[in-house]
Amino acid sequence: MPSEVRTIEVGYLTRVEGEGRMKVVARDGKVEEVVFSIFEPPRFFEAFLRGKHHSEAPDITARICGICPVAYQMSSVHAMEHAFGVSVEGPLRDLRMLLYCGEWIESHALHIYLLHAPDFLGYESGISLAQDHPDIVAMGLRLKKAGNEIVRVLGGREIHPVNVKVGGWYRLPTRAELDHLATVLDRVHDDAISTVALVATFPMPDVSRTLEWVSTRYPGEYPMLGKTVVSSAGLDIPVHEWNDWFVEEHVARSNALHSRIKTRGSYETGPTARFNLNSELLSPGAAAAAHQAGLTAPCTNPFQSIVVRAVETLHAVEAALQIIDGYRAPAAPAIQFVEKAGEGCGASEAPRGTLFHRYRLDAKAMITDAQIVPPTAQNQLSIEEDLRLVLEKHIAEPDDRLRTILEQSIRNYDPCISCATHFLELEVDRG
Amino acid sequence: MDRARDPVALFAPETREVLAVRRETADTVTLTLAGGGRGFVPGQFAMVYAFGVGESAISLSGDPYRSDVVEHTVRNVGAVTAAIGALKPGGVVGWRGPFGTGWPLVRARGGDLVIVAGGIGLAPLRPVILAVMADRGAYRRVALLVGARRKSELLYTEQLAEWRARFDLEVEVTVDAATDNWRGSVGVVTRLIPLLDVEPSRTTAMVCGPEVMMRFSAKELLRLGVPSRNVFVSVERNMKCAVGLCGHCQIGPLFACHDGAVVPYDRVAGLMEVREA
Amino acid sequence: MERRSLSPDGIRSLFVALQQDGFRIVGPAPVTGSVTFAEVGDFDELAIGLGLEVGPGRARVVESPAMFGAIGGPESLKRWQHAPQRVIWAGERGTNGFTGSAVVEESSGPVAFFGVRACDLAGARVLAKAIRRNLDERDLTIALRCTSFAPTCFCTSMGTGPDVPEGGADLVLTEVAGKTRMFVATAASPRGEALLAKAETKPASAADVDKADALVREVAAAMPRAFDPAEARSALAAPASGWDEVASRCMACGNCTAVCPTCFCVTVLDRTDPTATTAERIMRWDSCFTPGFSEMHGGPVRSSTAARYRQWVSHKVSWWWEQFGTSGCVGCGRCIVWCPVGIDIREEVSAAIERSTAHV
Amino acid sequence: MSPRVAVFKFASCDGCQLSVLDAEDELLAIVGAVDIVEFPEARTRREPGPYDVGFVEGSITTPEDLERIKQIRQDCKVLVTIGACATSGGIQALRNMADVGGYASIVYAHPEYLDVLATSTPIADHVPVDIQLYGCPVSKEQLIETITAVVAGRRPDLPSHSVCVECKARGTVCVLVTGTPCLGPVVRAGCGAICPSYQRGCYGCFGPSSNANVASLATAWEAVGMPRPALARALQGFTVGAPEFQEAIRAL
Ligand SMILES: Cc1cc2nc3c(=O)[nH]c(=O)nc-3n(C[C@H](O)[C@H](O)[C@H](O)COP(=O)(O)OP(=O)(O)OC[C@H]3O[C@@H](n4cnc5c(N)ncnc54)[C@H](O)[C@@H]3O)c2cc1C
Ligand code: SF4
Ligand code: SF4
Ligand code: SF4
Repeated sequence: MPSEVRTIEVGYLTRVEGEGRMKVVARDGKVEEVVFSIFEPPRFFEAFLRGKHHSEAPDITARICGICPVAYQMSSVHAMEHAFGVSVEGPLRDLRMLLYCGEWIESHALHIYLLHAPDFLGYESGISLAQDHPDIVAMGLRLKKAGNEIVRVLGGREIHPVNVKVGGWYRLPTRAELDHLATVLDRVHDDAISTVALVATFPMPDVSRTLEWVSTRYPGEYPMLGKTVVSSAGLDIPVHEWNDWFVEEHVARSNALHSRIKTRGSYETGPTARFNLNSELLSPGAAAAAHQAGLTAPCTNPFQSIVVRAVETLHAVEAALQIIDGYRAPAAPAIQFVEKAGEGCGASEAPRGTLFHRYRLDAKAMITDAQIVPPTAQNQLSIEEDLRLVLEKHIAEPDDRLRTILEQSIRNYDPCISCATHFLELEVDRG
Repeated sequence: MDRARDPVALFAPETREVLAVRRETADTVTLTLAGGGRGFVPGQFAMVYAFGVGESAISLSGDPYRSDVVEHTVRNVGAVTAAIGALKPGGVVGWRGPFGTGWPLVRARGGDLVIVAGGIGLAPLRPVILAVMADRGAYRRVALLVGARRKSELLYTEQLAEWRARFDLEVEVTVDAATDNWRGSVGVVTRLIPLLDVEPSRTTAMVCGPEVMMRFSAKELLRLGVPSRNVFVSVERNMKCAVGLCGHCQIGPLFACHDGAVVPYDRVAGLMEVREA
Repeated sequence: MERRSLSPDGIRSLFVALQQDGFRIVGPAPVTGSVTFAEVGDFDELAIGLGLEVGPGRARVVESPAMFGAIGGPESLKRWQHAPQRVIWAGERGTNGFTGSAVVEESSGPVAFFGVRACDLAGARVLAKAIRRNLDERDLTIALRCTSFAPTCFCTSMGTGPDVPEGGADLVLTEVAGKTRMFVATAASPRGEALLAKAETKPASAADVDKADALVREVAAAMPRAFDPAEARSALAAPASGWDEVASRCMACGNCTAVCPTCFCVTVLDRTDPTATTAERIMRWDSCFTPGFSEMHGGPVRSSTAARYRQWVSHKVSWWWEQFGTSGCVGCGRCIVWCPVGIDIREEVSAAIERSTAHV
Repeated sequence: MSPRVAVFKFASCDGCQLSVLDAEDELLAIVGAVDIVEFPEARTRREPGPYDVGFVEGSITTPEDLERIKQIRQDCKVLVTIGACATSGGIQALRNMADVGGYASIVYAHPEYLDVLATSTPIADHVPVDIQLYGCPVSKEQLIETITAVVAGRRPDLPSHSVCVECKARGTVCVLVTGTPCLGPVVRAGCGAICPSYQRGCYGCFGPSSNANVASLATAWEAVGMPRPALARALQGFTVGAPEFQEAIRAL
């Protein structure tokens, strides 16, 4: 009997940020090859950061990704502050968290409503979803707008905000600006609650797996601006020990680096990882909504990530309101520090997962070396493992349906391919 | 502020229906709009507004004695003129006017009259010709010199033919390039000026066309002996309001929209001769 | 009219009286980096004890012995008289053409302009002619005569200050800064008088009045002459050459026209909704330095920076006379301070006068 | 029939095309008025050309890009470039300056492995472009203005004058005159003068304005303690590839 070979290829993945492709091959019902690859052209950020002044890093690295610029700004300022031996705390740090809440709300709402929900509801896009369910999409846009409004008010604009600097801010928000944000957030609080309830009703493929979940941690907070890195397998290290535990590798078919935990292998970072490691730190409303949605840690079905994202969105709305409520303006928009040579590491929680930065600075505080490890590169291996699992489980499905589920399982990670192709050195194995 | 007297009310156009569209050349049409010209003087213009696209200064090009309709001849050079030029009968434009100064018809009475037009510059002069012909006895010799780049760019060709057939009107037409079986005069319109059979000291000249053409025409007319105060040109400048509020149309101390567009050449000679760029 | 004197607390009571009368109050306020006119909700939001150290292309906030010491901040009354941007017409497409109407500015309540100077008032008068719109008759002006001046000031040359002309304001204050701050007030209109009656005042002593007047006279005497407006008018009447040197410094950025209290030029823009069924026309500040300003199809009439600078200066000090019967420049010096490269209109006009006399 | 619109991506961060989705208030009206038939970031349905309007994000950095942009030009009636990457090569055009940093050598170390060009160039270097939207990222307002203007047949309002015009209209006190270096006077307006309103100088993400006079700006920078090399460095940002800035950097 001739062997049956099924190849499913998606040459250009849609509804993800950046340019990637997917290919799976099964022979006689057995998975033979699973590839999620990235062909977005590299832009050499780490290379041209060399020779730039440390103060330029937040603005430059923001341009790695238009969907999570705040994450880049945060990880880079933390790395620089680490290098100078200072740390930004108190209200200045609270404002950073507030900005980050804005990015989470914006990015999660975008992903949930415009990119991912269509998969669950059988639409090709949020645009066509809006034709049949304008109320649902309008709710998503309201939430997204509220998130964007935080970033716009604190940062000056929604994409590549201009107000973040090493040591703090260029300008502090006024009380009136913060009150305006509180009003905006109050208005979407119910939307955020409804979103959790809505996505919890989505039909989910029934898949379960456990893997090593990784996130940053800051005592007493659901992670955003991390101090340490923890994992479900017991890892608990200061951020600056990152390179002792994690390693990036070059893989032939991809314009990006893959990372793994030394000696252990693949891991997952992102909303599910954060939730599984920190669910007890969610805001009260978010914790209640998660409970009501039947979501408990550990969440092992990758398709439930959409529910986790909705819970995190609600958490961000509530956390933002709490920050605004408790905010007392500090004396100055930024702390003073002495520039010096050294090395600094910083990590924070981009909507898609942990984003690690490391810089070496010379005596003039110019960057001599930069390393950036974005979440999508870290998740690439687990994305492929999920694809394998889903393929095995749904191998009986017709090609079209199978392709849809496979693409959907990639979108579980909200992959951000622009981020992944930041890389420094190129060693392409062309086999 | 005295909000009641907010002058922005001056910017509000009335709406007018397009009654007829006549194609003049590949890029130029003449529109007939419902509603009169409010007693406009030949040489005046209106602000014509295409909904959602914008407003342009466009001369009144029709018969000044008609009080039921106005005509505009529009050359498509950009977004607004394209939108106006694409209108069909039944379409609607916004309209405010008439604005600006007119050609000095009263002053020209009893003397010779020379009309020099280049390209679309014939549009604001057509009402002059129509007015003169309705009252032909009031003027002595009347000459019309028309220049165009080529035959296919001549405006009002049927009317031009009628005018040429008349004995009481001297009409000379010239093109820059002899294409499309052109058998008439070739060369720039200014070359026809020295050949004019008029009494210079009793002549009024009205010139409209591109700025260089007006400058050279004026020079030729002065050389012929026409007094500089009798030479009139039409100055075009970017106009955003037509009521002297936007500042765009200034040329020296003049606001082209209300001190012009028609001005005696001696008022702008100094301004037109220095290259502003 | 009788002159009264006010202590700082008296000034506060004047402010409170304005608030009670329902005025929005525009006065000198500290804004990041400067002190300038802004709307304030409370007396303590005013720039009390602050001054400005200004020069060509430079401004720094400093402490001031005077209660209101700042001269030369970027804002004049223009922002309240002639909004930077507003919708002037709105229309809608219908089955038969379209309908629309002018959008006349809504009144947002009368404004009290507090602490405005002679040049600011002159600027507002000159601007009113150009935009054919006076200040609202319900607005109130509380002027402050200058008892000091900035190195960029040249109101005496332009005949606009430092004294406030009769009828130029509703109430005129003169600050006599000494060990104790004190103000001499003159009501200059019945409304000014009514306002003054509501404040804590006492009769001003002859000595105080003399001192106040002397201070203003001293300013007038000490301010250097910039140029002769009549000479400027004729020297710049015809476009001449000679503007290349200033054009090598001018960035055509438009800051000068924006801060000028009398520069009035606007552009009109169109906006539509995504389906092009509704449209708006917007009026927005423009500047003779922008490339679109003199655009005709084929390019701008004035493409070079030299042509644009010449246009601006010639209009200000010469052509304005023919258009509006006055100089367009009131000598406030804002264009000098707020030009990032400190181009000084006094020097450029003087140079042009020199060039024109050298030609004859 | 509503206009067929397409969105294309080259080397970029996706920020500019995301600005389309960031127009939350207008998005549903826009997708009602135009038919977005090609927009891989937002929809799975994809349709081949011809298109009435094509928006192109990103710069040309690979040999395939060179071919793809030519095809896109043929397919689009109106071609609109969006953002600093597409209009001047973006931050990644830093690689074009041979004398900057050590990273050129990183690119050239194994050129045989790379399907990457040595330069990052704007779209208009390769095909004619009808409308350019500047900025890193583009301004959402300008994007909406362009879409609505194309629908209405209007010329979009995209001024080329300096940032200062918007800065003053907004009522921000000039940061340069009060002591902070700012590129505003030589940078194209469009963002609404954001940076000065946040107490920092404009860093030039909209690229050069018309009549940009960088040589004169250098004196204003010197007056606030920033010598010429500092200005040259500041120009090496998100619009480093703009010819006016390249020339100014060489001259400084
Ligand atoms: C007093 C006067 C009378 C005119 N009479 C006629 C006429 O009878 N027929 C006719 O076809 N045209 C006439 N014009 C020219 C017409 O106003 C312009 O061609 C038109 O404004 C161009 O606008 P647009 O949007 O189509 O072109 P665009 O090139 O897209 O216009 C862009 C901008 O440039 C300005 N502009 C461009 N060209 C001119 C110009 N020549 N004059 C003034 N502003 C310009 C417009 O106001 C607009 O702001 C007249 C102009 C003036 C000042
Ligand atoms: S004079 Fe100064 S402020 Fe005015 S446009 Fe020139 S550089 Fe700008
Ligand atoms: S111009 Fe800036 S925002 Fe736009 S794609 Fe390029 S890097 Fe991103
Ligand atoms: S802050 Fe910058 S952009 Fe604003 S006016 Fe000053 S120089 Fe111009």
